[in-house]
Amino acid sequence: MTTLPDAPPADVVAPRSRRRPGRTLLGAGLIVAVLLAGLSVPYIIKDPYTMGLVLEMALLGLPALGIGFLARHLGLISLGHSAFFGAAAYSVGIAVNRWDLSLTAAVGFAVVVGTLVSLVMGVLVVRASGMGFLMLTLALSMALWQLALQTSFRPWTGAHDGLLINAGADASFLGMGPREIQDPGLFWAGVWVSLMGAALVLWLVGRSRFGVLLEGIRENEERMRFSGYGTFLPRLAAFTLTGVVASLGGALFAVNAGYISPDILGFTRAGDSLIAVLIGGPASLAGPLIGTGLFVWAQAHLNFGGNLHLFTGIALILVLVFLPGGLTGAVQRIARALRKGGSR
Amino acid sequence: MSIFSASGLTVRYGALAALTDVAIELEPGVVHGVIGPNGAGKSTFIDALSGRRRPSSGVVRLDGDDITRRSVRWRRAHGVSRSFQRTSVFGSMTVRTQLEMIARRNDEPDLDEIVSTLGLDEVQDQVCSEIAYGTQRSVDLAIALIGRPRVVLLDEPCAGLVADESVRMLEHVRTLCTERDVAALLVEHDVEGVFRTCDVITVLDLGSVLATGAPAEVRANPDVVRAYLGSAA
Amino acid sequence: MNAAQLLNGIALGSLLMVLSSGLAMIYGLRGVTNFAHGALYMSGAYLAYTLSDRLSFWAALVLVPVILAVIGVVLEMVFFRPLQHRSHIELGLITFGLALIAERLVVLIWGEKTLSVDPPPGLTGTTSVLGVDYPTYRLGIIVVALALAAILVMWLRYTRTGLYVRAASQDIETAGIMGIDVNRVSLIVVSFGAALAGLAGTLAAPYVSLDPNMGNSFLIIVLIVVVIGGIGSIGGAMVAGMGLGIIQTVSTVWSPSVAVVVPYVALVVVLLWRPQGLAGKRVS
Amino acid sequence: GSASSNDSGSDGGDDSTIKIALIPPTSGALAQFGTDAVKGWQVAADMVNAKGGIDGHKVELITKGTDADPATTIRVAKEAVTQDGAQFIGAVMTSPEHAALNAQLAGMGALDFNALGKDDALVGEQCSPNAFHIVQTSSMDLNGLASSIDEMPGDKWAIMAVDYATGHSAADKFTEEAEKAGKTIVSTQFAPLNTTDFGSYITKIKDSGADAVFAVEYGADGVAFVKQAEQFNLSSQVKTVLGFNMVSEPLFPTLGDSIVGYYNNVGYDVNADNDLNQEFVDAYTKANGSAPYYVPADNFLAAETLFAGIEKAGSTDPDDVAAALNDLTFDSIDGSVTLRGADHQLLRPSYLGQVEGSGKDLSFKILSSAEASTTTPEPSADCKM
Amino acid sequence: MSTVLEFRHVSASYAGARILQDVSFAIEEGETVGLVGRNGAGKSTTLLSVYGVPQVTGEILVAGKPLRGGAHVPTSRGVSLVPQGKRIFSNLTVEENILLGRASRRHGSWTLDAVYDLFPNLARGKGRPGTSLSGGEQQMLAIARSLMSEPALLMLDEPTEGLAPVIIDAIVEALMEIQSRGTALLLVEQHIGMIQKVAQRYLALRSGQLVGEGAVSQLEDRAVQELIAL
Ligand SMILES: Nc1ncnc2c1ncn2[C@@H]1O[C@H](COP(=O)(O)OP(=O)(O)OP(=O)(O)O)[C@@H](O)[C@H]1O
Ligand SMILES: Nc1ncnc2c1ncn2[C@@H]1O[C@H](COP(=O)(O)OP(=O)(O)OP(=O)(O)O)[C@@H](O)[C@H]1O
Ligand SMILES: [Mg+2]
Ligand SMILES: [Mg+2]
Repeated sequence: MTTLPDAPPADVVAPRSRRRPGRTLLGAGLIVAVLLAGLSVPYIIKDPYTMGLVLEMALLGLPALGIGFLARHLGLISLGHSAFFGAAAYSVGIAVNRWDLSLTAAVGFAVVVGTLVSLVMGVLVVRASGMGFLMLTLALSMALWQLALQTSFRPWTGAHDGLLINAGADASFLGMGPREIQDPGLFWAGVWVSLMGAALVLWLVGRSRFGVLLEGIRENEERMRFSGYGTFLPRLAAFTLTGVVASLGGALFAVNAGYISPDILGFTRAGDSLIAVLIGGPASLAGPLIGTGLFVWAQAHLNFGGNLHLFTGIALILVLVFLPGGLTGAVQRIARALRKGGSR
Repeated sequence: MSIFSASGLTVRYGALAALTDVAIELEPGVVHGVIGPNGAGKSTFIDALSGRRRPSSGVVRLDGDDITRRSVRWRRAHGVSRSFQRTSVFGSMTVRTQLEMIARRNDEPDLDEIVSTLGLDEVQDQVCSEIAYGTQRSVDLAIALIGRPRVVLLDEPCAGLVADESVRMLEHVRTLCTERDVAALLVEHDVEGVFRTCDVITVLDLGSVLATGAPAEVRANPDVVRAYLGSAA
Repeated sequence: MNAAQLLNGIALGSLLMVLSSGLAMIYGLRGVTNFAHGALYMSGAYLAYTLSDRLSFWAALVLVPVILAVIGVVLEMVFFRPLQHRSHIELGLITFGLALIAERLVVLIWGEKTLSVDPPPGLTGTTSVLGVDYPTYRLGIIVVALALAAILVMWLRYTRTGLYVRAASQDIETAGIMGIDVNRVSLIVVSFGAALAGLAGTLAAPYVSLDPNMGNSFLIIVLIVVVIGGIGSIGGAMVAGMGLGIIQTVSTVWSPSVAVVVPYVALVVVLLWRPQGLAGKRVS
Repeated sequence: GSASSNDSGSDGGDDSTIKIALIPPTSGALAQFGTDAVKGWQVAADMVNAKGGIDGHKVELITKGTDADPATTIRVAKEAVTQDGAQFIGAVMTSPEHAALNAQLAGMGALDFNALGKDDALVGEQCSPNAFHIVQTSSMDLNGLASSIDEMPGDKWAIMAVDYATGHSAADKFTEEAEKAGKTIVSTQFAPLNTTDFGSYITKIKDSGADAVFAVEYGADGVAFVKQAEQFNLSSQVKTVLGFNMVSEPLFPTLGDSIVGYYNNVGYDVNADNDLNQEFVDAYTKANGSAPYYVPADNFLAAETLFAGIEKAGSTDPDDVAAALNDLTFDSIDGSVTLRGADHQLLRPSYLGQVEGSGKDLSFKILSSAEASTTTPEPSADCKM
Repeated sequence: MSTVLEFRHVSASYAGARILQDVSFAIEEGETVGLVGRNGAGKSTTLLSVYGVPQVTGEILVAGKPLRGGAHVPTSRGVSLVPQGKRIFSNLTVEENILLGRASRRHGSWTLDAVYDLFPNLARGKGRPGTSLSGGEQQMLAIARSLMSEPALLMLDEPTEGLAPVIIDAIVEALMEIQSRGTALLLVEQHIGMIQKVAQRYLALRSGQLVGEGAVSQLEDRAVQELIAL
């Protein structure tokens, strides 16, 4: 009863901070290995449809990484990251359509915008905790959604019609032409590298002294202040960092999709990404990615007869009821049990 | 002159005045006890001195400068530190991690000394929420002592400790205070302990000072006996 | 801006009040953000549609809350009680899953068509109040909601059970140690909260049109109301609900496209001004 | 469900079959229309297959589903084309979905037949050589109404429109036409999509002293508006309600007698007496137990268009079909229609109807019909094929 | 003379971590027992086991009958607890906090007035939020609350933690009086002196096991103190 009702308790998030440099290296190495392995995916998955799904997993994986990081290190559950994702996506469209920036420039611009959005939102929300934080992030992203729908912004956002990005026939991004950009197989490399890069950064930050600082704030904000630490800026920094990651995802998504619908900012999307993260389990770096992967896969394969939501709901309940802490949570528990068993 | 002093401190919670016109002066190396009945305003007093709660009037001085409106962080950075009546540690972290974290901020030259004096060596790598309550209180004290603060405000460090542990705790306070030349303010209900440890004692009652002086005279003061000590006199 | 517009605001506020007080109760006791509350409200409306079709609106007004109360019992027994030691966000998402399922079930039973319910014979047409002709039915909603609010407050303030509910919402473990049968209390609260959602649904049925999304659109607003009110504080939720209803309507009169962001802005402003929400209980 | 897709894998099976992917919304407020759209295609397919297909090619419908989120629709479309070998797409519902789809069609090498998305932009800057616009655009519908405004009772008009592209263009267009017809607009309001409480809007209309209302509200919003208008007893003051895409046959049972006398644009005239239509209405009624309305009808018309193209091209290859369809004129359930090559808009009449009857048997009485020549704007300059 | 509370081979654990090991003891009607042990020995856990707060194995009997059902059962059968750390309800007024004791639905001689003259501070603050009281005042409130439930056995977990000597005197008197009304007491205390004053018997816990038991007089005995490492 002393813990914040909505701050996930230790079994959901909160790594026990016994950090050894050895493990940091190991983890970093692991990520790099996965990075290299991942680059070969397009050569394994030939069929464009499946490849498209995999690409979507990676793109949505970026915001998921951010949500997971916040849950792990600040005990904050965010519904706001789809907003950064969306804001960045729209920025690409606006930059290209209105100011005919090159796609590459537009992506840069979009990441900046998305980051600024997360910074502003952060200033407003990081003081809150638990339910308050959840609702504030939700409210602010809903507000953004409503703004995107405003008819007066139609020339910019296309309101309900969404935004068609016409980069023109000579468009190019990282040396890819308009056709290649839409080909998931070719677009993959860039996305995958970004994803793994983000994962690596977040991992290192999490293990760094800054990570410890965040944990301290999560555990006992007041004592941190009485120990001479500022608690606002570190929180804000962490929040914005995850904002950058989410924005990157949104920008790349926009380039590849060529069209942005307002739903990208909607409640459903926010909910989806959070669901994905909790199914995967936020307690580990990989959890949110795995969760997102599964979620996207399910969305594609459970979607018949209009029963998508029915199945999603059932799946969600089953996972959460029987696997507290999500899939990776369950795995970790088993692992811990085994280790205990071994040590006895 | 004293390094840390307060005068005319008054704190109100709505209508109720928890503290009225209280003054105190802390000297380096001196342990200044503050005792008094429950609700006398001791924690409120510490809150006001440590910047947790703004006094409605009165001034707090460090080296003679008015710091009444300074932030909690500023005070800690300038050597004013406190502990809490309810144990306040970092539950999910190991003792080592959290002490090192605090030490980094307040550049503590000799963390090991604190650790060993408070007998925390063997629990260093245990997660704080899993160690016994008494030890947690020691960690709490350690956090307050890191970074060679010049002033420490301790709110009932011995609350809930077994007799001998609370004796040890007070001995730590005593030694650290003398060795490191800290000005300490000690709120404690363990009467014997207080009279044993402190050089000066202020008695609060109903939010104002009832008596101040050397332990012996305070103990002899009939008002104090009536209002606070009772059979413990 | 005239009396009719004010009444419009109060009518909307009344609905929000009934819905959010139920949500706040459940949150207070089980710490669950009940994302299924919108779905309960929607189910209530659809049940009201069928019942007022088969029997009468008045029958629906009585029966729907009862049915929803039973659903509440199931919620408590199957999810909230067995999972009470789980993280609250996980519980919250479970209710989210329930909402998804409920929506689909409603569609499978009643179809996707937009439906509508006619006000009961007694309450059709308009009545003249404050010098304007105003729909009698909406006046009805206002009366019912305000009466309900009064009863609820009385119950919490002055009855033994009310005291136990407040205690259990603060610290369920200690409440148990003090000799309060917390399972019983939370059963009462959850089923009552669900019943309130059902009542709101019934009241709303002739007011708005019924479609499977009616729950979602309302849910977010209601969640916001609860947070503004001060999470877990029923009184706060009521005040916030009525307040937001009125502000929302007034701003709609002024500029609909601004009005859509009013709830969100309101939330941010209130939480910046009072992080604990209006009622001042810790938001967390 | 997607049952009807053939199990012979993603190789497209027998090349000579014409594979059409249907991607209607299967959940949410639009699902009803989605179901009916599929019915339209189904009837068309059954009719041609009964006749042995189009010069030998059997028609196969691959019915998918979407939640009307463009992202989902795109994913499903790609799946249908790459996995199931569909060459043609139909029954996609909303304008945003079509906008998204148009951007990708060329890449997919498939043709889309839009019988539902009315947004003008789809034949404007969002047009695509692979997309065909079967349904009338909003401006065609509006022009259809315009001519009849002056015949409707009421001089002081209030406009109640959805805060949505079509809502605004409709409002502007109507204001223009109404003023031409010597009427005055006393109030113009836009309500956000998914507005549930129209109380404050209706109160404003009443305060404005309007005696006629032009309403552009869809689906649930429309129902809410009509019902609440009734509760506010708006009819005591308003002589005419002219709906735009607001009331349609599926809503009649829901809305009941409160809409008797309402005017509304009608996309398709069930009673149009030409043989093709008779044949369609009979077949449809036989298959589904109720007469068709514009959604199934327009989708049937989409099928007719596709089939006409295939016959003309003598091939099922999307590019040939697209080429063949340019400026093709053919007979349809909507009489003789032409597919304009410049922007791929199908040129067809628009109608104005009024709700008549009572209780269970409400229906549209067609008051007037406006020819495509009078209603259809010139091809937009923004449309580059 | 019958037993009010009996532990039979009780073990208790938190999240899998064993805290109590096979603890057995009985408390007779009307007697006062002191429970001693170092910090973390498991004293609080022992008391909380009665309410099933930790996971409990073994058998706990109240008034000779095994416990069944929720946490509220022991209290309604006359075993009530003054928990460590007070656990005051911040959203209830002081008076409402006291009235919670009535949840036990047992009837007897303790009334609001009775507890108010036992603890005058409470009378002064009765309208205020429970947690706005000072630490010590909250302690009094917790005791008052339990008294209102008319216990046959009152278990107090460090009732004098953070209390002024005068208050401690008051509480000792209060406990004496409660005793004299035939209420059994199970007292967890750090002040051995107080235990010797109030209790007849002591139970000693050491890292979750019952290591000693006997007349309070023995607590003087060095050997005993060694044994339980006080
Ligand atoms: N937040 C608050 N709101 C209202 N009154 C308060 C608040 N905090 C403390 N008080 C009152 O102020 C007075 C002093 O409280 P304080 O906690 O300083 O006493 P104390 O001397 O620390 O007592 P103890 O020794 O029991 O800790 C008490 O009467 C208490 O009821
Ligand atoms: N909620 C809990 N979860 C996990 N471990 C706990 C919990 N509560 C207590 N413990 C552990 O159980 C052991 C016994 O705790 P307990 O509080 O019973 O000791 P105690 O004898 O009451 O000590 P004290 O005199 O300090 O109150 C301690 O090691 C403590 O860390
Ligand atoms: Mg205190
Ligand atoms: Mg204890």
